[in-house]
Amino acid sequence: MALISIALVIFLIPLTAFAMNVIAPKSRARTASYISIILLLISTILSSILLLKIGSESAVTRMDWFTVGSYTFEVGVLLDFQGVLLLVIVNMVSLLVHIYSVLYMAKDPGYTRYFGFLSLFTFAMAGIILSDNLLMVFVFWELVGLSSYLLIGHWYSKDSAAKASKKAFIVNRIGDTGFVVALCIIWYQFGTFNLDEIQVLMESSQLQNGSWVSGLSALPAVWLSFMGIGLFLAAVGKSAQFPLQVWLPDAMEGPTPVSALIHAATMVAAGVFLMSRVVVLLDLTTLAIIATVGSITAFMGAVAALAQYDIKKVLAYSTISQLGYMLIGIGTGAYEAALFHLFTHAFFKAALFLAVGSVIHSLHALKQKHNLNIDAQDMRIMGGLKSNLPVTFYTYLIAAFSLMGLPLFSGFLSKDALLVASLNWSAAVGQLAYGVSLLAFATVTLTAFYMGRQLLLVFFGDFRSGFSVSEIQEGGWHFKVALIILCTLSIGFFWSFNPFDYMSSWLLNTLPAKLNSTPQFDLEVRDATNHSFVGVGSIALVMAGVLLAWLKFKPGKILTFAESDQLSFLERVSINNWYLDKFYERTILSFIRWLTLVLAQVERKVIDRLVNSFGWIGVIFSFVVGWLDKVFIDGLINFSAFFSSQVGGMTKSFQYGKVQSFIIFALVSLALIIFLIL
Amino acid sequence: MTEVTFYFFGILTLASAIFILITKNVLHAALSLVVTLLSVAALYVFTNAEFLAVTQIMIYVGGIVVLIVFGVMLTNDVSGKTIISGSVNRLSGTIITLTVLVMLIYSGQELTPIATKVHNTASIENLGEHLMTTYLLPFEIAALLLLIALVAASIIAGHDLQSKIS
Amino acid sequence: MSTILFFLPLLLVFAVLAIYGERKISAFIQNRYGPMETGYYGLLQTVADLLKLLQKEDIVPRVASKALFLVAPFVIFVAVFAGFSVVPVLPTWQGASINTGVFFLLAIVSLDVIGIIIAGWASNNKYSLLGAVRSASQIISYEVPLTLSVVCVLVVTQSLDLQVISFQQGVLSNSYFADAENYLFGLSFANVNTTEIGGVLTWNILRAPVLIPVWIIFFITTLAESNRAPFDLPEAESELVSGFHTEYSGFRWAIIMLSEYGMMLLTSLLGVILFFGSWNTPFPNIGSIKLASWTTGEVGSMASVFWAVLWLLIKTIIMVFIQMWIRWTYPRVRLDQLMSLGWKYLTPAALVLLFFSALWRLMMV
Amino acid sequence: MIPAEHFYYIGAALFSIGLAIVLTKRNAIMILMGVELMLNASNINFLAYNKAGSLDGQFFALFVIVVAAAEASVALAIVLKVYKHFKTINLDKIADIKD
Repeated sequence: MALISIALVIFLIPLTAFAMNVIAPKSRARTASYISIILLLISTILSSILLLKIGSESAVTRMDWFTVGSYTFEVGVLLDFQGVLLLVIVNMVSLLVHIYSVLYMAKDPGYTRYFGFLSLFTFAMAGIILSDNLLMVFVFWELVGLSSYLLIGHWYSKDSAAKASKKAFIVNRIGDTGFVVALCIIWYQFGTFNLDEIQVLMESSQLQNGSWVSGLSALPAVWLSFMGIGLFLAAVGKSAQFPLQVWLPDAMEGPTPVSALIHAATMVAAGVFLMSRVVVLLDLTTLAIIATVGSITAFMGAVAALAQYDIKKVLAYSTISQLGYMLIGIGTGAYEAALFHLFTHAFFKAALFLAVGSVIHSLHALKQKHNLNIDAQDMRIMGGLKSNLPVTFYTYLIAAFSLMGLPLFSGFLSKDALLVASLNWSAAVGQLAYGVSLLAFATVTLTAFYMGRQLLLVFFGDFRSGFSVSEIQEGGWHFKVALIILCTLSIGFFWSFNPFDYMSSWLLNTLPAKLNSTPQFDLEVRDATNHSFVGVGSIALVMAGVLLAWLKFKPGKILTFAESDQLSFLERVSINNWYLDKFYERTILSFIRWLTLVLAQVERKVIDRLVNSFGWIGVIFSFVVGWLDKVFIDGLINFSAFFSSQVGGMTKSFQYGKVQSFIIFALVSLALIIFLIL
Repeated sequence: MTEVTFYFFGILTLASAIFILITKNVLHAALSLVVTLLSVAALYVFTNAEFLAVTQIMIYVGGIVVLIVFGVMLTNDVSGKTIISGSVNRLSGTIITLTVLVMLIYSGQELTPIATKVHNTASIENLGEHLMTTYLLPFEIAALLLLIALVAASIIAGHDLQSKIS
Repeated sequence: MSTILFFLPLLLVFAVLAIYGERKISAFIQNRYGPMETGYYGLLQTVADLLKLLQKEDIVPRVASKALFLVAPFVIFVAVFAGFSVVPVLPTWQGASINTGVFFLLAIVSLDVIGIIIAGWASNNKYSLLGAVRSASQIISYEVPLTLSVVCVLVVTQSLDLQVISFQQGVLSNSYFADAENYLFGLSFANVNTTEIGGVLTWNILRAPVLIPVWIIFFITTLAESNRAPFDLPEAESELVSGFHTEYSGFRWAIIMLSEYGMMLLTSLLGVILFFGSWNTPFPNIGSIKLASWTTGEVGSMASVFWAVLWLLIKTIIMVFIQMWIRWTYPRVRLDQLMSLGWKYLTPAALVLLFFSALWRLMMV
Repeated sequence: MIPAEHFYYIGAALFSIGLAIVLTKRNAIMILMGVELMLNASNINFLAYNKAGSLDGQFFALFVIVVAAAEASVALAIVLKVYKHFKTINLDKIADIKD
């Protein structure tokens, strides 16, 4: 009982913070934000306590929500290790982002709105994590989408921000249709949305003769795949996977702390988290699809990150790529490795984003000071910032090493686990499946290259904007606190006592080993076959990537940046994100536009004319009717009025108010009726 | 003995009712009504409805008849002359009444006779329990009706508020 | 039914003695002697008056409605006397044993309005008619709090049978109800069992002390019901000569007086039965001193008959004495005061007390 | 035991007498008395034909009495009002005055 009340307090604290920020007057904005920080600190501490208490147990508390017909829907709280851990991370990153934002957003006119929406987002995220049934998950899933939309469009007067928020919202909706379809299938097949009941029912269900038999009903086995793909589609939307990853780079229009919190650490991870929740429902086909899509996304994201000049876009594509990794883990049956990567990634990517935010903040200050016309996010004007932004530099360095997957850092452990899993899976499934591993390994090199490139471009060499580097100043303690805490948690020692061996990680050892109840799936993914090979190999690949970056962008080398029309083909593919936007523009959007034009024509030419002619007919008809009305019907009514007044005049004589006469008439009539019936 | 008592009260009921019909003095009619109602209460006792008999005495005789007598007194000049109520519709009234009586008696013969009438004695507990369970809704509605009647009667018969205001 | 043999002579004797008592009490309250000449200490004064009344001419006013005028006193008397038919006298001797006893009594009591109205109307006299109308409106108004206060008792006793109510209030409750339990003040949680102690502790006013204010309401309303001062507006001498019986004389007037005193006796009896332990002894059993058992006697024995009648009559006469005492102490109320007291104070108070009685009943079980 | 039919005949006769009073009397209060008689007649039948083992008839009669009380009070109030207004409660005269 104590656990559930703690969980509810954690759940409600962000909502309180949201309400408080919304109603806070402008003059008390800063106080309100500090109070939300304190509230989030409390909820971070409480969720850490919860994490220590829950251990590897899990607890469910639920009550009836509403009843439709004979179906009762329930609300409940599911507390288990992975959820509570994510809760800690969400709260902690949210707390640090709050602290960071106090400085970052200090001069923003939408200060209270911003903090309110941050809290709303935290609340929605806690809802997804704590919900014990898919319907509630769906509700909070949409709430997360909403708060993401609101935060991306924080500067809604900026056209690009408004467009980006719309794009994110619409693309997410495409994924959510899959969620709804999956929910329908689940309800039909299991009659419940409760996760633990679904797991039990799924374990007892079987695939026989091409049909999927559960306790409640039987469906053709293909519906199982449909359901899995539907759920996966939801994750594709939210976690920005191929082919719906196009919204995430645009979402960088939001404030940088938002990018750190939502589009790097938590919200995009919700898709992966959902996959880990429903992993029992995924069959072999779905898993293969997930692994393939994950690897493709990982590769595409890495390639897209290679040639970007926008400092945040690099990280955005990197996020897409890393999320692809996580889904490889899901697809290859290593859901715990995926979760592991989710957790480590949350810290180092948040650290990276916040470090980059610090850089942008400093350059922005410079820009305003000298009233310059430069883009504060363009890496081409940066360089040599390491001496003036020391804290930012070192935290960035640690986080970047972690992202690259260098030993001693958290990224190495989780990426190692994923690579081992993918290689094992490929070996188990067969030839074509090696493509997944191949893409995953290739991505390692690419990751090292683009991170090395960004590191060298931003922090090393000379400052390329024509001003003295010494004018750049680092932000206040808010930035430093957030950065230091986040990068400290990116060090491998926190995640495993042996920073070279993911097998000794406390996290992997606490998570239940095997959740897959899919029939025919008995791959043991956590064995350490190929481990040493993969570890050494990936280090080598990272080194190769870093070396390439060093050769190309080493300090002191004169860098020339080609104009966009002089870029090589590969660079153009990368900088335009594989021309996906253009592709969609040309195919889907142009088709839809064509369709709208056609429909508009149909509307104008056919339907409008039809309506108009109906109108004409109506007018003519009404004239005729009006004439008839005047002559015949009015005449009839007048006549009947005349007639009844005559009759009334006749009958008035014996209706002069004697009650008893009425009774006599009534009785006589009654008697007559009775006699007639008899 | 029971039969004799029953027929005595039956005849008393009808006789006093007929007296109401034929008398011209309204007050005599009201007092005859008392006799009718009391003997009807006695008839109730023969159906084992003891509680209802007492209720009949209390509400009809102690309440309604007193009200009626009040009505008689308040709607006549108390000037000594007896209050006479004439009759109208004598012929048509008689015909219709006789028709209804014949119809009633005729349809009474169509009734299936109830073979044995073994009443469980309706104890007060039994009645009260049913009133609070099975018949709760009519009970509440009756309570509401009484309240409405109380308010309505006092408003209709009470002081003319408008003339008081003006 | 056989209690008529007890009550008819009792009523006659009581009327004679009560009229004498009333005169004496009024005299003492007004610091004078009262009747002193006829018989020792004026004892035979009322008997002499009665003899005089019986010899008087039975006058019927010429413009009166003769039949009604003649029959009205008997209607009043029959209505009052019928009320005695359900009153228990002894543990083994009860009037009509109907299980709606109290209800029947209240219904019957309300009947005497009819007689009063007939009397007032038939006299064809303004004073009589005004008295009758006043009497009727008064009785109808006060019937509401009267019934409610009786219902308070019924909530506590859970029975409408007067004999059952009588048995509950004494040491004999165990002999009538197998598992009857009486607790001090009805507080079962305090667990002071008074079933074997009996006496005054098991009377209804102490079985459930909430009935003490209920009894006050009951007493006021019975005063009004029997047209006693300070509610004697129907026969207010200073205004209406003698109210509805102005025109009566001789024997019929005597019958009306008899009915009035009968009504006093009946309401006092009812009050005693409902609140003050009926025919039960006031003495409790204290340890081995079995005062209650001694003053009750074995059921069926002559001692039992003696004690029961004794206690019942003593208590009733005390109540009648209080009624007379109040009559000669308090001034008459005005009609509007009478109505506002009945409708605005006693009725709501009785309703509130009904609620509290129900609560108390919950504590008793 | 008295057969239920006898109750029925008494009730029928009482009902007819009540009806006759309602139909023929001039005085509004007399008509009210007739209505009461008719209600009583129906009550007799409710009680006489009460099904064995059930209390439906008794309760029906009880509610009829309650409704009759309400009806009588309101009706008398109306009669008083009518009297105040027309100075008579003779229905024929009222009908005549109205015209």
